[in-house]
Amino acid sequence: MVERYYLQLGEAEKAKRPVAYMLVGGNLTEIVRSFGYEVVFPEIVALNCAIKHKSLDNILQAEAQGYGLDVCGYVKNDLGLQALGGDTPFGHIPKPDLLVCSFSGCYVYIKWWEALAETLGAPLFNFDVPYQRTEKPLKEDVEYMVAQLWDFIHLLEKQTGRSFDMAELKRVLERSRRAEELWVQYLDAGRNVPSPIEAYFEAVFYMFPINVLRGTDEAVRFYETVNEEVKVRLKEGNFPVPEEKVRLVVEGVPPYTNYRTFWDFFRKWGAVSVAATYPKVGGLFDLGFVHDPARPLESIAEYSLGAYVNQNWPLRRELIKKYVHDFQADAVLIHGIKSCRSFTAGQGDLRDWLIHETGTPTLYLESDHEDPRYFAPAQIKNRMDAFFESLEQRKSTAAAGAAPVSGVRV
Amino acid sequence: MTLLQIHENRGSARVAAPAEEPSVPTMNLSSDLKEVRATRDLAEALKLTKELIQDSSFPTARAWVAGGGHAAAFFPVYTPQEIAHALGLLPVSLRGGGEDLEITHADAALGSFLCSISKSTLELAITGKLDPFGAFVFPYICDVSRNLEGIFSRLRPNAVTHMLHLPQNFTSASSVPFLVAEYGRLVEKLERLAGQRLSKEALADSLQVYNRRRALLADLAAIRRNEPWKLAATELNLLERLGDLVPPEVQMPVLERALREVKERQRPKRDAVRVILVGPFCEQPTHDLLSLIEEAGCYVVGDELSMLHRWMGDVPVSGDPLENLARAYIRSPVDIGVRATPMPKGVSIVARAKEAEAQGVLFLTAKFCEPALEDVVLYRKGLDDHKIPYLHLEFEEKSTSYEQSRLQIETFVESVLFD
Amino acid sequence: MMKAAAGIDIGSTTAKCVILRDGELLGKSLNPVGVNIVRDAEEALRLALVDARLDRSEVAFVTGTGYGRFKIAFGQLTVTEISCHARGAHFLFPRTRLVIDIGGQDTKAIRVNERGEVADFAMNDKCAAGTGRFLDVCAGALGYDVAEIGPLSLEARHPVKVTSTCTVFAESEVTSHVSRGKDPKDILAGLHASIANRSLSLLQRVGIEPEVTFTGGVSRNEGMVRALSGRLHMPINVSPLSQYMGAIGAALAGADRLRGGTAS
Amino acid sequence: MITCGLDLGSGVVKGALIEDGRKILNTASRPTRGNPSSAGQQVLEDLAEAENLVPGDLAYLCTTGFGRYMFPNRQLQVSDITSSAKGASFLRPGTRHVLDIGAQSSRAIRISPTGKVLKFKMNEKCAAGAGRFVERCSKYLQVPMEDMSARALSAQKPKLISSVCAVLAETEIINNVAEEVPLPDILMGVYLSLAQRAYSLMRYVGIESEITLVGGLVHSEAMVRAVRDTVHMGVNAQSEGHYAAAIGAALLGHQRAVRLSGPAGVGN
Ligand SMILES: Nc1ncnc2c1ncn2[C@@H]1O[C@H](COP(=O)(O)OP(=O)(O)O)[C@@H](O)[C@H]1O
Ligand SMILES: Nc1ncnc2c1ncn2[C@@H]1O[C@H](COP(=O)(O)OP(=O)(O)O)[C@@H](O)[C@H]1O
Ligand code: SF4
Ligand code: SF4
Ligand code: SF4
Repeated sequence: MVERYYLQLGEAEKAKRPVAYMLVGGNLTEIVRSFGYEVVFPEIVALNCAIKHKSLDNILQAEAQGYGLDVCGYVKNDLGLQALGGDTPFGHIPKPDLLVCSFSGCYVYIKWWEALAETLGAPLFNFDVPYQRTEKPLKEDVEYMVAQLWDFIHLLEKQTGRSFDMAELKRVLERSRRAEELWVQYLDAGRNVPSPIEAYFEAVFYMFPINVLRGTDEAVRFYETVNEEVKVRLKEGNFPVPEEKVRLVVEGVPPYTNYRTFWDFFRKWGAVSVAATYPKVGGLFDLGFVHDPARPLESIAEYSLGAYVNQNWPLRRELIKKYVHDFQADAVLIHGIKSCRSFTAGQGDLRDWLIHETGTPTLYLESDHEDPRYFAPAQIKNRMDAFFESLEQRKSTAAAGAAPVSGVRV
Repeated sequence: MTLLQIHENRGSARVAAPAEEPSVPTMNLSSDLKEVRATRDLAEALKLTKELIQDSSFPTARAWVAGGGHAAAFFPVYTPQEIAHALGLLPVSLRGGGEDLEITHADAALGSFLCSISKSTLELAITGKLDPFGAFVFPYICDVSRNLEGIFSRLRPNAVTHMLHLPQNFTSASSVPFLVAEYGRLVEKLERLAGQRLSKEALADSLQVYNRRRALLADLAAIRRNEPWKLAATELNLLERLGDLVPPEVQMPVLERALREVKERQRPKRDAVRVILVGPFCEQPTHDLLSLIEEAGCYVVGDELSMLHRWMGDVPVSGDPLENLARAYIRSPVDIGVRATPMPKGVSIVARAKEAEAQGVLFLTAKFCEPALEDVVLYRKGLDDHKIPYLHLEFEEKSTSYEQSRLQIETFVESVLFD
Repeated sequence: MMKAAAGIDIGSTTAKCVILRDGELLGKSLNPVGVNIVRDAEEALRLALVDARLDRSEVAFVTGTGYGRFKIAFGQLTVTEISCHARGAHFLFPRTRLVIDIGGQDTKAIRVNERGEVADFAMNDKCAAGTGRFLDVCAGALGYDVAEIGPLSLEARHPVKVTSTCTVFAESEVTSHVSRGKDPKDILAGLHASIANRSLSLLQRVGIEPEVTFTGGVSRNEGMVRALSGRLHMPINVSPLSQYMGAIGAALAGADRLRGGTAS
Repeated sequence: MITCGLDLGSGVVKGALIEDGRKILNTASRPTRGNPSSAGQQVLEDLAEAENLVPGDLAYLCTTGFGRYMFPNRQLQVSDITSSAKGASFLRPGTRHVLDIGAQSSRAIRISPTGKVLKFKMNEKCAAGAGRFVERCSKYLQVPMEDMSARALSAQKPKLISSVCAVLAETEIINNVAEEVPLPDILMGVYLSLAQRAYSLMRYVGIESEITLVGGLVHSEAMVRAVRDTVHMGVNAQSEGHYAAAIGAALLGHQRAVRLSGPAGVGN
């Protein structure tokens, strides 16, 4: 499917169909699709490059242009890739006709899109998404965003020469809604003990359609198949780790450069993630931020507000706590990204809160999502081993009838 | 013993007028801080200001609170402090911990790859230095500042904390109403702290006070730009930073005196390179680094150091003051790293350099400050195209060894001055 | 009688081995880690056996720990040094709630519960600054042996402020202080203070709670012990066996297995 | 007119005597050993002795290098970036790009045809990118400094070092030894890693030929080869390159002296 998508991008380029670049968090895929655009998500291109061990060349190119060591690896991968011509192992990435910056959750988005606009000369639309500081979206915020969406629609009309078709948008939104419901159903399967799904490593692969192909029938069909598969797994007792020992909630962006190695460290300890925040960067559908054809623009606005990193820390904290509780997790793993402040700044405080205020054992690991130079396998393994050792040890003493260690489980 | 008595004017514009009945709160500063307003000359005022800045226990806020008032702390870069002023609160700008603060707690909560100001601000909070403040406002200038608010809300559950979402869309018709609503949320929270409602009249009065202050600072900056030998960059910076800690009513007489005195100064013009400083809009370079830049042969004729006061010119006072304040923010032409830019950065930097008649640009960015770092690349391109020399330096609060910076600045100066 | 268990800790700088039986220390060894870790591990065990006057066959269980633990081909079990230091510290000082281990290349803060289990831990990650290596390099720059610098630092009168956190740059900072005529003792005191400060920030991460036990090679440095204890405002436990704490923990973990084995 | 340039480096103090801003009379060096001013004095004496100078012969003394302010008897000090550029341009007039790898830092400098600095970038974050690192490697790999380069040159499959930290890089190297990577491969890996870091500095300022390598590492053939292989271009390297900053300082001193006194020169 991923391959097909990149092929399609190539075709779009050849057929001179318009291409829009978008950010995953709170994106406006439905609207641009209703105007016939093909969508490129540079974050996803970047993570695919990293998984294929192709990110470092791009990063070095960007560093030669002057991007510092501390700048987000996604940004460097993308700008480096653009400078090097746009060829990836999975196809050529077409240049944008339009840059849509949904400013939902990360300040770097603005900087990144400005750089693209300036180097590639494409028009830039800034969709300002207010930071989410209350559980329910505020009226003024939604009004502000809907007004911007109308500006956006007018811009698209001007660029494509087509007029906006509300009926078409509603049809697209209906397909989104269905895919979103099925996706949430998939994520919910993590509540089973043992869990039939890997809610981090596996879900990261499965989140591709919900972010990239939302609004297409393909996405709907994909999640139908996935959920069938989950049913079969449950029936046949076919679980991601044969013997589930530790149930984890995972927070943070994965180290894509060493994805397999990292995952293997977990499998070795029988650890499975049952819930994770990262697959929700596209949207917190499980909290009800879904698209609704009956309230098209309002629901798009609310969806964008509900991107995971657009939630303030109190909301993020409570969400993780809720996952630990609802999915019967034993521990939390936080993976910090050296070059991503949006996700990472404050994860130390989160760790402290989880340990001291909720009594959840929490492990904090740090590396990078894009830059292989920051992945130190020996150190990471050492920490992980120590953490799981101590969990096992405490479990076994607790099982041996000793008084439960205070403050280990919620 | 001379005490600094700052008469609480409840936001009135009567700057120098003594309060008839010093209604609460009256600000009593401890005995070792002499009366800033009564200082006889600029040098003395600057010395006192420097001491004030270096005292990480926020003596002015402590005194204000001891006098029965409330103080509100604002993180850079821009926040509408007029609102706090109009509510009778003491607005204080947070500027990090300076050179002497040891960071031992904040690392743990925040992470290692972050700018110093975020860490030192948190360290100050954890070690109780920010106790006098009843409110903390963090604007969404970057992810770090934004997330810091979330940590503060846990750390100081009883204080008001607010993450101020300043719009990044400057063309939508709905940006002003949104910002008015956003300011409204802040107003509500600050009203709770102040124990009173914000009146339109008080806010209009405060707008006027701040207009006046902005005008004074603009006059000083103009001297700096036109006759840099008369006023050192460090001096101007201190004059600006005095306003971070004391009410405008106290700062303005000092500014007025400074203006008079500086104009009269007879100082020789040096053979120095005119530069603009780009990048230090949030975290501040240390006093020593600033003076090193000039010592090594530069005249800083433009900078981003106290952006709070430069964000806008005169804010109209008539009509709805809150809306005026919001509109002024949206309409301001300021172009720095924490605001989406309408003009290509490469173009805007060249325009800025030319406007300041600068011979070069000195990028002075805080370590790990992503908004600043990312802009430098685009700026560089513009400068390269126009053959304007530049130098990029990174700084942190706690670096006492400036050898590397000195070497680079000297080389830069030599490359401009020598053939 | 129980059989003996050996614990081998292969660190970045040194290999340590202890042999225990029923909680009694029979023998120990300490040798530098060179380029051939497999051989160093064997050597560590051999030296400890000599010290204990035991034959290899009398050691029923060998546990490896430390960064090089996977190289101990002849061991039955590997455990991380985090668990081992916790275990060892708790064994020698049962009221330990916080362990600080400063070794050759890293610093760890470990919070332990009343049973000696790891409740939480944190390690330095950014770079090698503030570790034993840092002290080794600076001692070298001043022309001393590491064993000397601790006591010397205690004689300082006006400690110098050392700001560089980088091991490499600290070396040149030290040299420049020397060339400015500063007393080496004052420089050393500054170095120790700067490490204590960095360690404190790490300890803060897991929470500071008495009793605190200091382990790892750097705990042999009296200046460091004083500096840390001063910064913490509390006494800290140090044992002459502190550098062996990881190996002791490993041997104890092995002894557990032996006991488990006999029970079943 | 004779002018002197003294480069008070962190590893080595270098001196150069120049006649009339045109001809190198002599050069000399001594290890700094933590005391730049006394090493500088010695170098000056060495030079005076070799050239039979008497007090008064020297028209102008210009210092450079990290210790440029620590030598009291100077008329002028310039930064070592300015002086290396000048010196490199003198040694190799076609130079447009100078790469200076010294004991503690590496710099990439783009220069004009007259040797004026256009743009430069130095490694700041970490000391892993310079000569001191090679010295440390020599120490714990127990290969004498003199042999490092030659042994590196016999490498078959150089093993690069990924760690950005000099201290952690040591461990990485030790691991490589443990994994029985042949010594020459490790050594060449060290040089190649240095070259790669230098390369990113060079890319930052923009690569343009001719490239001239200066600083202490010019003596090392392995370093020169590593730089050439990394930048895929010819690189000038000659042993006088070690004195580039001292030469440049002497030249700048000459310019200054001429300007001060008019073409007649100064006599004191
Ligand atoms: N006698 C001593 N006095 C002071 N410090 C010492 C002494 N012996 C060793 N050290 C310090 O201990 C460090 C090694 O500690 P260790 O815990 O053995 O490291 P690792 O486990 O990483 O190999 C050395 O770097 C040195 O600084
Ligand atoms: N003859 C030599 N052979 C190989 N390397 C050398 C030689 N002389 C000096 N070096 C290297 O050059 C470095 C010193 O370079 P230099 O440019 O003099 O530095 P600095 O100016 O900072 O003192 C030393 O660290 C050493 O590694
Ligand atoms: S959220 Fe993090 S990883 Fe994503 S763009 Fe922002 S900084 Fe980069
Ligand atoms: S210095 Fe930069 S990164 Fe740090 S808080 Fe300020 S704007 Fe954000
Ligand atoms: S060389 Fe220094 S600054 Fe760089 S990582 Fe190592 S210890 Fe840290």
